[in-house]
Amino acid sequence: MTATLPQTETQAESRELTYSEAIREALAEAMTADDRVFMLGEDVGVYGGAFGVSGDLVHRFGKERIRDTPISELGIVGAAVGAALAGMRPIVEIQFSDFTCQAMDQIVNQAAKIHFMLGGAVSVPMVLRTPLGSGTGAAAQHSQSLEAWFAHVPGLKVVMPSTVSEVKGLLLAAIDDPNPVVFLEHKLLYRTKGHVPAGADRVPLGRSVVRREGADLTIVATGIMVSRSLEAAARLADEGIEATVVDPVTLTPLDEAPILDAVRRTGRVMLVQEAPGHVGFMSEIAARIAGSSALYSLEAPIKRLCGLDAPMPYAPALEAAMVPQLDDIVVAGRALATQEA
Amino acid sequence: MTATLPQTETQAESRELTYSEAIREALAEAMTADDRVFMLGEDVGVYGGAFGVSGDLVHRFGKERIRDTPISELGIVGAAVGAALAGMRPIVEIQFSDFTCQAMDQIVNQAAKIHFMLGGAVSVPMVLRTPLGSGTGAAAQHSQSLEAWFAHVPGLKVVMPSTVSEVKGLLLAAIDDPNPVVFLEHKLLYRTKGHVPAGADRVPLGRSVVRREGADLTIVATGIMVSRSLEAAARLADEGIEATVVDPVTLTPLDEAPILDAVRRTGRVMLVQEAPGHVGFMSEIAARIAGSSALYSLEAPIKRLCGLDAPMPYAPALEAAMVPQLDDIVVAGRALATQEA
Amino acid sequence: MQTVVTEVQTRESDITAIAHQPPVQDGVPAAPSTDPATARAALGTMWRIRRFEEAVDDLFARGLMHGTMHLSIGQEASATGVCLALRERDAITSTHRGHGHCIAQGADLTRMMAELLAKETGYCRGRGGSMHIADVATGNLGANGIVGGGIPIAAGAALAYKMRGEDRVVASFFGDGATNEGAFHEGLNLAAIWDLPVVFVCENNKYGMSFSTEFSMAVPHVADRAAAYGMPGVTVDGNDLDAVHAVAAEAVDRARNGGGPTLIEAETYRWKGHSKSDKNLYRTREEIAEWRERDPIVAFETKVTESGLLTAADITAARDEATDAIKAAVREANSGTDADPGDLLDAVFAPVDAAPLASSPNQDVTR
Amino acid sequence: MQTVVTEVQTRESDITAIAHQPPVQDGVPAAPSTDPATARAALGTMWRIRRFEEAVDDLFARGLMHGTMHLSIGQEASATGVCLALRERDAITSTHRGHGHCIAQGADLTRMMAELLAKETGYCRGRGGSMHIADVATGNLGANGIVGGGIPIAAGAALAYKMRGEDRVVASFFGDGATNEGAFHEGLNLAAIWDLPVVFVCENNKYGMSFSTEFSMAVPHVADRAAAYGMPGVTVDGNDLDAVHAVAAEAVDRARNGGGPTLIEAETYRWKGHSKSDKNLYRTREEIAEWRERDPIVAFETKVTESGLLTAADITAARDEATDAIKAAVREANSGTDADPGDLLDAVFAPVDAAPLASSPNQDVTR
Ligand SMILES: Cc1ncc(C[n+]2csc(CCOP(=O)(O)OP(=O)(O)O)c2C)c(N)n1
Ligand SMILES: Cc1ncc(C[n+]2csc(CCOP(=O)(O)OP(=O)(O)O)c2C)c(N)n1
Ligand SMILES: [Mg+2]
Ligand SMILES: [Mg+2]
Repeated sequence: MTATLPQTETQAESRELTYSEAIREALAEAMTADDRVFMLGEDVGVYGGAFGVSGDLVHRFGKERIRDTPISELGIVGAAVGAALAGMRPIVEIQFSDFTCQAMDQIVNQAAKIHFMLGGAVSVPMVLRTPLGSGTGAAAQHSQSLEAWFAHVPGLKVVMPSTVSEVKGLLLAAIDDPNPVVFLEHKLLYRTKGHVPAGADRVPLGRSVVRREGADLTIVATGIMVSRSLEAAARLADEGIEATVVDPVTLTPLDEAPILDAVRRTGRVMLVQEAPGHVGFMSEIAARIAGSSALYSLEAPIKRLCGLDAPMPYAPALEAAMVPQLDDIVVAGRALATQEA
Repeated sequence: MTATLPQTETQAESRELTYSEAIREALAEAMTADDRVFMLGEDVGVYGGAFGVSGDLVHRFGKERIRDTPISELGIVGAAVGAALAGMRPIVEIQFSDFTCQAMDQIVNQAAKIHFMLGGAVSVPMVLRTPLGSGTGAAAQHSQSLEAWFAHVPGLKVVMPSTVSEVKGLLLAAIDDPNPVVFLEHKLLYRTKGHVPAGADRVPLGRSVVRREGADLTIVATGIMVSRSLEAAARLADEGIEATVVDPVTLTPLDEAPILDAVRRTGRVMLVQEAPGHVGFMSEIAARIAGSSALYSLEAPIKRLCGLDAPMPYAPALEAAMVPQLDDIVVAGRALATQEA
Repeated sequence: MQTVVTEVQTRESDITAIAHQPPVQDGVPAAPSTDPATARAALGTMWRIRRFEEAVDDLFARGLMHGTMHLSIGQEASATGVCLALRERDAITSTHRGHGHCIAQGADLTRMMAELLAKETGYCRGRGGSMHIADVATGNLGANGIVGGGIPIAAGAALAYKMRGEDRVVASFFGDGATNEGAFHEGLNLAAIWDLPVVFVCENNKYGMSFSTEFSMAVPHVADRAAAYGMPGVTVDGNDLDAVHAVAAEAVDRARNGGGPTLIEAETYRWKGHSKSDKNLYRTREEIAEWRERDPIVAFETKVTESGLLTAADITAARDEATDAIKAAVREANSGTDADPGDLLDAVFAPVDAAPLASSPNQDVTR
Repeated sequence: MQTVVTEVQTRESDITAIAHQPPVQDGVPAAPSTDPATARAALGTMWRIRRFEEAVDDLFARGLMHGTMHLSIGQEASATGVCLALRERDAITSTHRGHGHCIAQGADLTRMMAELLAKETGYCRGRGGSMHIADVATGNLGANGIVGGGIPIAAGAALAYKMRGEDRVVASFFGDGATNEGAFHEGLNLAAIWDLPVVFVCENNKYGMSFSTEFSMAVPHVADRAAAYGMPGVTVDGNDLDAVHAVAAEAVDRARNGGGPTLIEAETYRWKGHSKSDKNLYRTREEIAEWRERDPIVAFETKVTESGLLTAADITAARDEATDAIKAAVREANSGTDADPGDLLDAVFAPVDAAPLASSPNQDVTR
């Protein structure tokens, strides 16, 4: 594993932090260790970030390195690309992932392709951090989950950290990476708590994680749906249905083996994501399974449990109805596990 | 079927036209029949369009209705949204689909969502026409196939016309539609020829078309891959392998039944697209099959034959190696059809 | 589509009740402070905005409202002054901070409140909420959660009016922060080269979220940016209703008569934080206090009472009527049915078969 | 990453061979037409650009080259004049019409031609082609197929230099059409508010593809747009090498000394169509003929021979050397191996394990 920072501290030490704090710690450690690392984005300075992630970093690292920008997503992602080409390690925050739409040209036509287009002469080591997802009543222009778009773009690495304990190490690995990494943080995770190693241990990109083992059913879930699926799995276990839960973590490059293995062992699969189902990331997981010999292990059609194919509504009841909730996962899991083969 | 234009002429009359000419004819007929229809885009006027599609229309309909714009994709798509809200029927041309990246906010956050966000009080009847695909040596920023992105956005209809004979009727239907329609034209099709009905017959959106029937294998293909797959199927037929070829035509809303039916009949499936495979449109087709009872008919894993997960290179040999070619389809089809169940 | 048409018809009567434009004398519209009916109407509008947002603030604080909200308290004169300069059948595009624009255009307070309370009876059937609120019948093409999102849309609506030869105007509201977006540049350029009937109204409240205009741009005034588009740019005291109205009326008149767009910068201030999560770390208590002294409502009240145009009783009446109207709106809105998750999927696309478009009237989102 | 480092080292010697900057007297760089070495070098550069593109034109016409191409014939003085004002270790961003910029920065003609001929020996190993050509060792951050795409990238590179306290400057080339893109607005604004060492160079050749600047903007000059960013804007005869060099030198100097960015508009003309598919329907034969009369190379040659700085023999030598260099480049390039489809998938990501980044020197794309 490549490391920009020294890996001195032991993994033993760990503290309970929130997801936001863990991200902030990664940012601070990377900036302390490496002068090239800096952060830019709207209101990341004294405001502390729209979701409070940068917090007090501006007081610790100054306005140059925790750089407030005008409302110019295209411009600031472009500036990050340019800074990366000139030897820096920029981390750009886009306040809501919906606004990556403004910056798509720089993300997709520039950052993702420059290494390839220039025959490998340069690379674009930058991280684009942005919160996605619904659950805050922010409606259709502030609640999208666009991970499928990024995952479809060759040249971008795409990470969707679902746990507090890994988010720090994943972000450090993303900052190390010589390629552009899109780092997708779910809003509802920011305040969740977990144990975080004190050291600068990287969590390598590109590894799917089996979060739970069970013989009856495989659930593949991303982002906020990981903890929700684990909770559902616990409930199903009370009923005697044992589920394996796999979290891809990195969507591109995808580590498919743990998923296919789980399918082979369980024979039944449910794919859970918040984003609308049509041409979403879980379509790819289904395609990988159906495109491999794991197909022969399937005892039932692959169940996708996804967001509805609609924009995100404002009303709380509608917003909740749009995306898989705990009960939906339990009900669908039970149905799948008990379906006749 | 909704019709803006009178459907007087008989379907009998048809002439051989190119794909470009058929599109131009649809544009001209829609503008003749309905004052609200107009077209805007870069160089659509006296230049005749980057790919010559608008041709002489500016001389027939004037500069107001065939409106040259500055190089401002975001602005012109936004202007189309506004004009649509105010009662017009704009058709906006984006020179290369890669530049929709510049306009994504207006396409995705505005056009696609306004009808829903405003509780149905208004709709956004506009068509966004844009050429996609490789094959012209234009390299990574002028050769993308982004249909998967559009298909993933609730509120957009997405059409990928693959034949000269249907493109006119599909475009007329898209212009009729009260919703934003993304109309994706493959560059390599523009000069291909076919028979086009003289009348204003619509080809309804949302219908998959079975282009060929065969019992051994189902090929699902989009865009330029449809004709390539038909050619491959003809070659395979010479070897005694009979393929069904299904063309979804409209990616959203998707008409899945003809695809699932074909799979049930043939037991083997190959999905062919030009775009990179990872989280592409064909992933969705695979997921639909594996998520339905058609799964039980599968005699082999679903084969995806897609573009490589890389940016499009410039060198002709590399460009050709990036996307499925006729031989690739034949070879993969033969392997699939003869694979042990 | 049928819905829209019906909508326009039912709303017609209410809207004519709203005294919209001041009388025109010698081709110049009277200042609001010189015509009693206009002054009363304008004051009523400003109070309705203020009271509406105070109620929203309160409902949020008590956990009775969901999501997020952006209040324009302190900025009432710019919304009111600009919309007062518009005619019926003119349109606006609005922003995330859009309650004021919506009210100034004459929207129904109950349906607005119902929307924020996530009711089926709200303007957007609970699907939009505060950031997407719009009463299309009063020409509001929509609030917008995207900073700068409405600017090119305004140009497009104006293009439609111009192409059809209608003498209608679009006013496009946005903040100072929005002028740093590419959408601002592209939208203004299109309007300029096509001589479109748009008035671009920048409500410069000194901050885009936490970022001061001092740092976000390298020119003293947003209006200086008009030079890049060859259009007039004018800076006005956004807390002075008469002043806003005067520059808006001139710009609207020019737009209506083929003179093309104008960029107006109305200097104002938001008293409240950017949104609920704002800790106000980027500005001083003193600055806020100073601007609270420049309350646009108080300023106008002082002016019209000192001039003798309105009496103290008129002033009290305007305020009390607004207070009562908001109370009633909250009450009525609350009694509406909650938005229904049942048809989410049906609501994504407008139905193709519902009404053949050629035989329906133009979709036309104004009264 | 190792590749880059090696690259820089091997190229070093070649580059110092290129007479880059004119001598400085009393703090002011001499005009190219006053210093024989500079005049010779500049003329050589202009001829290399001209001959290179003529060769490309010919190769395309004969079907020996693939894809599309955008020629800058007629615009050689702006690329040459600006790059002449840069120092080693300064950088540029370039455009779809970028051969001239690349050559003016000192790129190797053979590797350029090899790229266009889709050879593994090309600057981009045949992956980029004309629209993405770049010699990073001479500070070229890349041609760009996206109109306006390089502008924010230039600001970002300049930010990096500024943050590291290096006195390096970025010149960002783009066309008149690009100034209508949001990227222009956002990139210039960032450079302005952060006082970045960038020189924005608009090569105004009167058309963005077919669309005349007369219609695409509502101001007479692109340079007028500088006013929106509080930066100096200057229009210069882009076919006058001395004039371009003078304004560029001043702007570069200001940028290097913390004075922030400048917008330069170099008025010029492309003799050829926009690309191969252009039928030139949007401009007149007369206009083209008129501008051909104003050939920037002829103008400079006339000036320096009339002043006696160079002899007719010098002039002929410069041209012939360029002709020979291009011929040699085509020949050598043709003998290179074709780009190899084998490693397409490996080439997408830079390898994570190849070299720990912390222990490698900064990626730094200039000589
Ligand atoms: C494209 C985009 N970027 C960022 C945001 C987040 N955001 C919402 S409002 C706002 C500040 C807007 O400032 P300004 O335009 O001055 O309007 P104000 O809030 O001051 O009324 C920001 C950054 C957004 N909604 N859209
Ligand atoms: C974002 C984007 N829009 C459109 C195009 C297509 N296109 C390529 S060059 C060009 C004209 C550019 O004009 P200008 O900036 O003046 O440069 P010039 O070609 O005149 O050198 C256009 C429209 C593009 N490449 N990128
Ligand atoms: Mg503001
Ligand atoms: Mg030009």
